Amino acid sequence: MDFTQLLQELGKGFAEFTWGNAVMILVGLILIYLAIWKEYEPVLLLPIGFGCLLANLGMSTETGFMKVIYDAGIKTELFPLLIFIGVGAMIDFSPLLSQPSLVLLGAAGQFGIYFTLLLAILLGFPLNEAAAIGSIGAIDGPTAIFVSERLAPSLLAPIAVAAYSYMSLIPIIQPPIMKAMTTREERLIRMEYSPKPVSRLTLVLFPILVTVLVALVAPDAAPLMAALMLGNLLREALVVDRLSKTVQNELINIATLFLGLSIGSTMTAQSFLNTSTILILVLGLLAFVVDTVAGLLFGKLMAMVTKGKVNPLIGACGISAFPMAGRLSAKMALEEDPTNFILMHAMGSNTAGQLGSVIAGGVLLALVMGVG
Amino acid sequence: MDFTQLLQELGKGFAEFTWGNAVMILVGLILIYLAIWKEYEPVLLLPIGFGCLLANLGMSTETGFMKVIYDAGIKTELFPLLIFIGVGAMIDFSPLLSQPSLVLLGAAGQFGIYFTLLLAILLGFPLNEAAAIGSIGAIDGPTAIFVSERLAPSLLAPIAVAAYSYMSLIPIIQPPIMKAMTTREERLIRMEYSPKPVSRLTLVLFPILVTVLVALVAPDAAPLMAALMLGNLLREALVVDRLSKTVQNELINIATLFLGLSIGSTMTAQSFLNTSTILILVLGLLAFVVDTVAGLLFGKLMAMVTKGKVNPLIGACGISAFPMAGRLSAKMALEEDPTNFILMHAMGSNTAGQLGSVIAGGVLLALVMGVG
Amino acid sequence: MDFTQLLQELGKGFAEFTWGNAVMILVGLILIYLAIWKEYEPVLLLPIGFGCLLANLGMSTETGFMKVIYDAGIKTELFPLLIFIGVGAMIDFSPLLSQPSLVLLGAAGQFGIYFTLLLAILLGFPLNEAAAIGSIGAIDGPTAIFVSERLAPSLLAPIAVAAYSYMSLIPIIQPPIMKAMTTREERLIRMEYSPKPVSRLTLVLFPILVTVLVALVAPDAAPLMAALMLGNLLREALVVDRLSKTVQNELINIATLFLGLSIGSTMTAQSFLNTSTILILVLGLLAFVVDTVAGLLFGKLMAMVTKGKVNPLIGACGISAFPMAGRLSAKMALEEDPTNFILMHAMGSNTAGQLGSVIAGGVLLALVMGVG
Amino acid sequence: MTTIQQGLLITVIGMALVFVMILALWGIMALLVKLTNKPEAEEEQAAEVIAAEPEETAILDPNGALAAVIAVAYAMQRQATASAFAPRQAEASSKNSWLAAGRTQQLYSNTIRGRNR
Amino acid sequence: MTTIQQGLLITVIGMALVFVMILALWGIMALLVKLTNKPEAEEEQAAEVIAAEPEETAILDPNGALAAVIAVAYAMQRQATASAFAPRQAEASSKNSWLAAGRTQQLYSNTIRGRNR
Amino acid sequence: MTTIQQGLLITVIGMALVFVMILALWGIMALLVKLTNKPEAEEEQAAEVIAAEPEETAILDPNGALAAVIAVAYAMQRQATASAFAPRQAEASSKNSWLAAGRTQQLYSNTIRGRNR
Ligand code: NA
Ligand code: NA
Ligand code: NA
Repeated sequence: MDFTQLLQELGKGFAEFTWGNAVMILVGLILIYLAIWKEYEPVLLLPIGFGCLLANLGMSTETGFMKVIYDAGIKTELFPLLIFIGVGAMIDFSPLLSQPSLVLLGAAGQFGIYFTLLLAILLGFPLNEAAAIGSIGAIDGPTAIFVSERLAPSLLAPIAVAAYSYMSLIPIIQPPIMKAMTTREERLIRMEYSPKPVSRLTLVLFPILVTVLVALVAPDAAPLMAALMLGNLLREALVVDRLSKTVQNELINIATLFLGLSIGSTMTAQSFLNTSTILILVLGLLAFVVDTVAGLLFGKLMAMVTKGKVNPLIGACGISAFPMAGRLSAKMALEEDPTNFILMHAMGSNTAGQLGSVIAGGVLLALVMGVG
Repeated sequence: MDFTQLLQELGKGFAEFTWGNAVMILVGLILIYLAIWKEYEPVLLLPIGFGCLLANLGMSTETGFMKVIYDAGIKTELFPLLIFIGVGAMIDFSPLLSQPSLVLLGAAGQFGIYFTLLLAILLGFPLNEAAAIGSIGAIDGPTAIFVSERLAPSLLAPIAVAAYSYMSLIPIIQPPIMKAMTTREERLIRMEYSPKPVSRLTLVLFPILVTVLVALVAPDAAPLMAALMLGNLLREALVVDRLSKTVQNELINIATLFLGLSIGSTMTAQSFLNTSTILILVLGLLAFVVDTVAGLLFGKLMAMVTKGKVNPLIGACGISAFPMAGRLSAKMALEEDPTNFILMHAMGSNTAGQLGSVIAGGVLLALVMGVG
Repeated sequence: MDFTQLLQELGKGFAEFTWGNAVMILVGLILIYLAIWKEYEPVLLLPIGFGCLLANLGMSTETGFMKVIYDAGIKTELFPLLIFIGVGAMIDFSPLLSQPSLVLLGAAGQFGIYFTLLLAILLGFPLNEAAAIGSIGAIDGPTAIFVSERLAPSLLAPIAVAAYSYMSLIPIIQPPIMKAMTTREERLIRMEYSPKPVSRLTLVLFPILVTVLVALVAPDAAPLMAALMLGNLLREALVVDRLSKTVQNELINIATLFLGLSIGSTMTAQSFLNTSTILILVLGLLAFVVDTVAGLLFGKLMAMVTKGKVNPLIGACGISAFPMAGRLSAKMALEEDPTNFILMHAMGSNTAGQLGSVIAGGVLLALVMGVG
Repeated sequence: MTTIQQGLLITVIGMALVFVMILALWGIMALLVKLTNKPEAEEEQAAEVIAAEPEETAILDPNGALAAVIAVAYAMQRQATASAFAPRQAEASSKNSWLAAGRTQQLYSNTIRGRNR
Repeated sequence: MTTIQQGLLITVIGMALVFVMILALWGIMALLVKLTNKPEAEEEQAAEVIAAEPEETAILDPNGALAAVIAVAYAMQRQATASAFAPRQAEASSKNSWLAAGRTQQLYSNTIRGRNR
Repeated sequence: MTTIQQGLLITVIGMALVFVMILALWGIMALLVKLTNKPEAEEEQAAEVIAAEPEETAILDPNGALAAVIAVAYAMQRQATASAFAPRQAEASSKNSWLAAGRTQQLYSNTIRGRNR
């Protein structure tokens, strides 16, 4: 019996532990702190934070059970898709369908993607990595993860962390920009709410038509959009309540837990502790800011074109981040005038942003793959 | 940078789209319509219909995430088995156990399998395909899928579509046959309901003994029957309520959703748009009709043998299609005489049909594999 | 067409059936009986018993769908880990945290592991098998399965059966030992319950620190402890109720069902019917007894050191078997004196035993792998 | 042997085997019920007396009022326990109080009396 | 072509495509709503009359009492059906009865009137 | 080295390591509780006063009536929150009101007072 070998086996935990691991454990703890005490997207940041601990305690996705989970759900792209089925079943598109013109706001809120892409290229990132970083500007977790996993899997963790952290910081990031870029008069604009009635047929046909359109024009976004729209169809069908409830609860919960854990478990010291990560975190924040600015500018444009019938604040929620951004815009309007209810318009714009984000993510994927 | 390549990547969705795909999308829409507005087995036809859309929009089971799901659940035969665990936990065999002679009706309702098999051979199908088509006559989704997947996986989609569509059409298919083949006098026959008491021990031993019997005599049906009986044992044990509820809800819901999607995603234009499919749809309908006819004839035979103590209507629910067929027979008896309740006898016959279908499916599998 | 072949295919169920299979089916029936009528860990023994039937009816883990499930959940070690996530979310560590000294009792209750290991070596088992048998002394299902799967997968079934059977027999095994080894005076000892308040921060930091400690010192136990502590963190975070509920219900239920089935399905006659199995069952019982004795002795030692402030009965629940052993100790104290409530101390000791078991399992794994 | 001959052979053997197995099932079931119910015969009787009452009342009650009450109670209980099939059953049983009563009568007696839980 | 040129090209084509697709969506949605709502126009009217009442009352009621009641009822119903987002919504709507009233007014009219379920 | 010698070595090192780690855990726990509870000491006191009352009442009440009420309330709450272990606990706590009272007293004070949620 080799005594040295025995000691090695026992001491391997300590022997392989580096200063980098210690720093990363601190990072994991910060994520857990933000999740629990600041309630920043806790269902994702808590598993990511715990996964980060695991990764730096010898349980990364390179080996063992975390590799099994990573290979089953991230490499196959299943986890983001399963989450999207659940998200789709939670989204009500009727505010958007009853005010179709709001869909335009969902396009403007994607400028941050391309702005960030360009900036990342200028900072020296190769095209595929720059595009993956740009996907943070979609302000939609599953989309960013789906795109990054295909274009630059090594950057998956910082991108996911940036996307989810900033998404939960939206109530801090957006309001100052919204106040700075709009006048009090603009924020006081009341929007008439006379929605066109939306029939059940419309609500059923909508997810189907969107799936067909996106699959034809942006096939790389097709799986994401199909998953989202499958969930929505289960919701609007009204006859498959069992399935709708299961995808909104157990399926999304399990997928979310293991998605978070898997992503966290890629955050080893050697892959995370570098300047790229810091640049990504900075670029991600910029993406959020630029998205908001572009959305507001487009909102102001719509206000001008409609001669004051559109409150520019709803431009800010065309960025996706459903349903938080929508509520935020409505709240800001209420703060100026407690009788000014623009929630339904904001929700329309917000769901438009959700659609726009998936489309923009798919287009980005197609273009970068076409170029590369 | 190759601009042509870029355009190709962007246009690939349109470029690969064919007329066949358009037709299949229409087929998918029809399935979704039947699921939502006609409520034909919506939990299955809705996912199948949506899967059909996916298959013809570049997301078939040959590649990508649908291939992952297909390989995980259909190729391994897990999805039909998981569904059967849930179904087993939903079935109450006590009406059958308290009137054991009703089990005979579960044998007669399988004639359609062999009738269809013979007809399919006459129409030129090779033996394995003919047998897979015959399995529609089991009138039981998971059985038909399990058998087809082994004998002729390329015919899986049309067989599943036929099985589930006609199963939900039972309230339209069966009544005219039932009226035509029975006299008013026969339909008025009242059945004494003096069930033998069924002890808990019986309810527990029954699924175990059935598993053993089937595994010994028809080993190819063993996994199916074992799954069904495992579910039933979880139900009747009364001590594992947690497991029983989970298999009846989350497990079956998730398996059903992905089974439907996977099968739908095999329905590409090139594999579905051919005369085989049309023949299968026609043969499947015949299988249902022949099953019903055979069941009724056997019911009439039992009425004769027992000298009018058996209402032949309960022969029609020996076809499986649990629990719809059972309710239908009871309803028809009530229509003739609003005080004639034969529901418990019909349910006994119906659960017998469920058993008979799995047995017949397994025997068919064994025979065709033994021959081939 | 080869008629002999046809008969072979049909008769293969009977042809391959041996006397050994018949005996094993009886074993399966006994397990099912114990699960249903004696309610011995029914959620595990019922699936194991049914799996045992399957294994001896041609559906073992060597082929077919049970192989798929076994490879997916046992070979990858996922099932015990998923179960531990759920168990962790069910454990409340506050009784232990408010009385930290009780943690010592969690160490004493592991002597049975090593006692059994030595005895198994003396009986001729090689070191890896002896260690796997010793893991029964952890008195914790997932730990025993995790350790055995790595050290001696061929012994997995008897070890799991022994662990779960004896665990449910604790109310029969422990009381006589407890009575024999303690005096009435000792059992009457009242324990002051003045717990230090436990803050939310403590409850959150505890699972994290335990994970770090164990991963560094006993890395082989890290996955098990990490899973347990992840579950506990989900519970104590209070902000991810969705996840906490899902892991405590659907996730653990599905994992338990398939873990039980898989283990049962390894119980073929050729692998189970041998003297090893009988020895393992005997050794396992000894492990439980020695654990209890060691725990009680340590309890008496603590009573002596603290001059009668610790009731030695709570030593008996340092063996793990949460939460049954804890309740049992409290109940015995109440039987002597109906006003003597030591439940919270017993629960503290019991959760300490849970921690100790996982640690001891990991240390065992490391040592045997280091030696081998 | 041609394919159709193979098919005919499979049909004959297949249906024969199905009937043989179903007959075996019949035997097993009859035996099971016979063997397992002896010791419980007496408590059975008592339960039967109690359970019999609502049945007869339901049949005598021409307005179907009590029957409907039992039906609703049954439907609610059923809905709670077996949610999978509940929607359709509940719907069906609310259509016609008579129909529901008859169904309830059978199901109720089977659940309470026929089964020894 | 340099990487930054590629990036600029992608930006231009990308944003253009996004806008094109969003415009297409607009068209589809407008068409959908137009086409599918014709036959139901009349029953719509009837529903609108009924649904209109609570809305106006809510606006006229200066104490917000009725509004709060509706808000609570809505929140409870919402909680039951869409548990996923319920916690935050319920919390938000209980903060301020006026705010809740306005929100309820919009959501309510949309759910009950705007949608033909 | 023979297998039994290996076994003995493993036993010695193994049990030693288990005790070392458990001692480390003890240290961590004691430290944790000490460090994290300082700032909350005062609000603790207030909570303790309130929580103490039902405890004492329970002990003074010879009929165990109040105790039983609390026990039932606790059991119900427990059942709702932690359904996993509920069946057995609820069953156990309904057997004997005194036993339940004592258990409730401990669990209740631990849950409400001991923990700062
Ligand atoms: Na966006
Ligand atoms: Na059938
Ligand atoms: Na232990």
